[in-house]
Amino acid sequence: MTDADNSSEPISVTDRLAAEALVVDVDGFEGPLDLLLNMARTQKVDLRKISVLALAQQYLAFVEKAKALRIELAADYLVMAAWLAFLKSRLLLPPDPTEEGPSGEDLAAHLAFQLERLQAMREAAARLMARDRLGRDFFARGLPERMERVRKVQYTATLLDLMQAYSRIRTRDDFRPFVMDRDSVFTMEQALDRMRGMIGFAGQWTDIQSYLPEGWDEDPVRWRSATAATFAASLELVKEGRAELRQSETFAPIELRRKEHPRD
Amino acid sequence: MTEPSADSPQRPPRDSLFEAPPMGEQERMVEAILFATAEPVTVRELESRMPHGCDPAEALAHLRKRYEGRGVHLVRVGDAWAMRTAPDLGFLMSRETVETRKLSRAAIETLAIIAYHQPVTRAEIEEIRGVSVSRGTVDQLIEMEWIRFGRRRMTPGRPVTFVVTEGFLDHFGLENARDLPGLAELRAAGLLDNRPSPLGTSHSDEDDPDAEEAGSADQSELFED
Amino acid sequence: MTEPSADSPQRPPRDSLFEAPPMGEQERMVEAILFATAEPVTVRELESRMPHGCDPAEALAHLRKRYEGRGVHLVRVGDAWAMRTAPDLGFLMSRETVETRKLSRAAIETLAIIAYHQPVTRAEIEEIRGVSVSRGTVDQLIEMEWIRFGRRRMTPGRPVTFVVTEGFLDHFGLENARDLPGLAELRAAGLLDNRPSPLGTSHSDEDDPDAEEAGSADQSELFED
Repeated sequence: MTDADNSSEPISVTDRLAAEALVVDVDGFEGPLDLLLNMARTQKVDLRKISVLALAQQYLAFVEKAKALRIELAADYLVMAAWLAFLKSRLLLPPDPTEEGPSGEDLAAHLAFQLERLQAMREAAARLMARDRLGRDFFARGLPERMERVRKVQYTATLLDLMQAYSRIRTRDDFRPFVMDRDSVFTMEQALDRMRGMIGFAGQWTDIQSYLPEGWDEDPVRWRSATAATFAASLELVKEGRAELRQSETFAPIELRRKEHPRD
Repeated sequence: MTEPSADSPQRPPRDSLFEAPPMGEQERMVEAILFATAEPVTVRELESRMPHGCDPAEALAHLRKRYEGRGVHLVRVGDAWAMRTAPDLGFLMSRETVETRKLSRAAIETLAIIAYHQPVTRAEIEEIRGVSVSRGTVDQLIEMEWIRFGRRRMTPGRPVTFVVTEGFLDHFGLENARDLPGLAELRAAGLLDNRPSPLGTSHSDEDDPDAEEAGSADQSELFED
Repeated sequence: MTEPSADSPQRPPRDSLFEAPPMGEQERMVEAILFATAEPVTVRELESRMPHGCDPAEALAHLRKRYEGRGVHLVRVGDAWAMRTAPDLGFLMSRETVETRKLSRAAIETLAIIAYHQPVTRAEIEEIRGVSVSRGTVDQLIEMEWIRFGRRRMTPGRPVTFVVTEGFLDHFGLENARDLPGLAELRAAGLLDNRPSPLGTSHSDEDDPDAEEAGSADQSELFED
């Protein structure tokens, strides 16, 4: 049952040819919207002035014909057909005030918009592809010069590193950690004594961690005590005007160096 | 490369270490770097390669003027700059022409939709074309380095978006995505709007700030660029 | 694309079919071809690629002049021509990334021994450290210019000695190697234990006036230079 203008004729050679054309056509289309756009063009009017009703009928006739000729249409073509049938009924029947949802005009306008937008994107794509293009119309440097990457490793060491290394060698055989009455406590006085002796050699910014006594950096309890004492001693030295402290940001290493011109 | 001679005599000797080279020299440096490279170079990279205190942006402006009307041009590609031959001389370059892979119609349309609607989700591309986008099409465009993933859309499902790349701009001779042909007209005609289908959404609330249907675009993000 | 405005007026309007393009145009063509071609181009090849009647040799001469003093030069390679970065800008074509690393324990110990005992032979260093010194460690310190070869020791085999350099003193902020903290100071700083060292070598005679371990440096020579 087709109610379209190009309604059915008796099965004939022309029908078979039409059927074949249909197959070819469906193959050539990129989905139902593309097919609709192509049909819309046959109306030979501005897409904005298109008759959506006529278009819906044309599409439905196409689908009917395909069914009659037992051509399997992909599901999205059938979904579109159902949608257009619904649209058609909305457009043809007088609006029912009790019914919810968009009006037939809204739906038609949206379809027209979709077609116009697809058409616009087609044209935009064509314009894009017709531009002057790199490697076809304009060209990049044919003989680029290789950018050389030189990686340079710079090794550093501080005077304190040097002193500690030397002391380590000199005490290697009989080295053992300091033995204190309180095993894991490093007092601020001890730290201060130690640092007073060393500060004279700290011309460069040096992490205060480097001032921890040997053997105090492995056990966390001892490390904590030594760190606290060393930090407190550092503050004391700053107070005495013998050293400067700095820290680039929160939790960054705290660095110490001797003050070049101590007060007094 | 003439230096203002006025400041030479009274310039303290040690300062020259930290003073930028004269603009003429900076222009030469930018010229050398851009000639040596086939890919566009950003201002930031120029700055990092040139001596301290240089102003590559100004040098680029001078250089661009110098190459106006010549056989080779200075072109802008997004945030970067490159030397390219003048398009009217393309006929001389038959030997250099690179055969680009022939793109399918689907790929070309998908590319155009991404360029004009970016950032755009796959669902939106499918809505515009009325057909599903095959994985291969997107993969091909990504492989050609013409599109890439953009930010995720802040809508349910947080779908990824696609945007075009600097390579795309370079290939099509565009300074930036705003220079796409006909963009302003399309926008004025409302053809870049993402109008949700009146059927597909149950929303009748015009001023619902956050559309809740999966796949519907939030308008604010759609047109940023 | 703007054409060089200078040539436009005198360019013949349409009989260009048989007449060679103006020299300004030919120069642009040569410029574009040299820019885009992957290898140097001969005059003969230029001729074959340019429109009939062109004089690439003359265009080349103009172009070469135009690029004089620029960041890019026209250079002759055999009987072909190419564009190259001006030699004085070669430094822009390499990027140096500096990575700072802490000296290895072996290196710092070796360095410390050389600093405290210079001039010192490799055998002596090994004796003091108690482990052999790898060639790489010594090479690294030499390459950093913190140590150098000193005089040969006047002992059998005439072994070379190592001493620290000016660069070393600079880096560690020392006037000379004698300013290194002595054993007493190291001890006071808590770096050295109070027990006598098992090694006889010492840096200053105030502590261990007679260090006579085999292979130890003779004191008189210790801080020469």
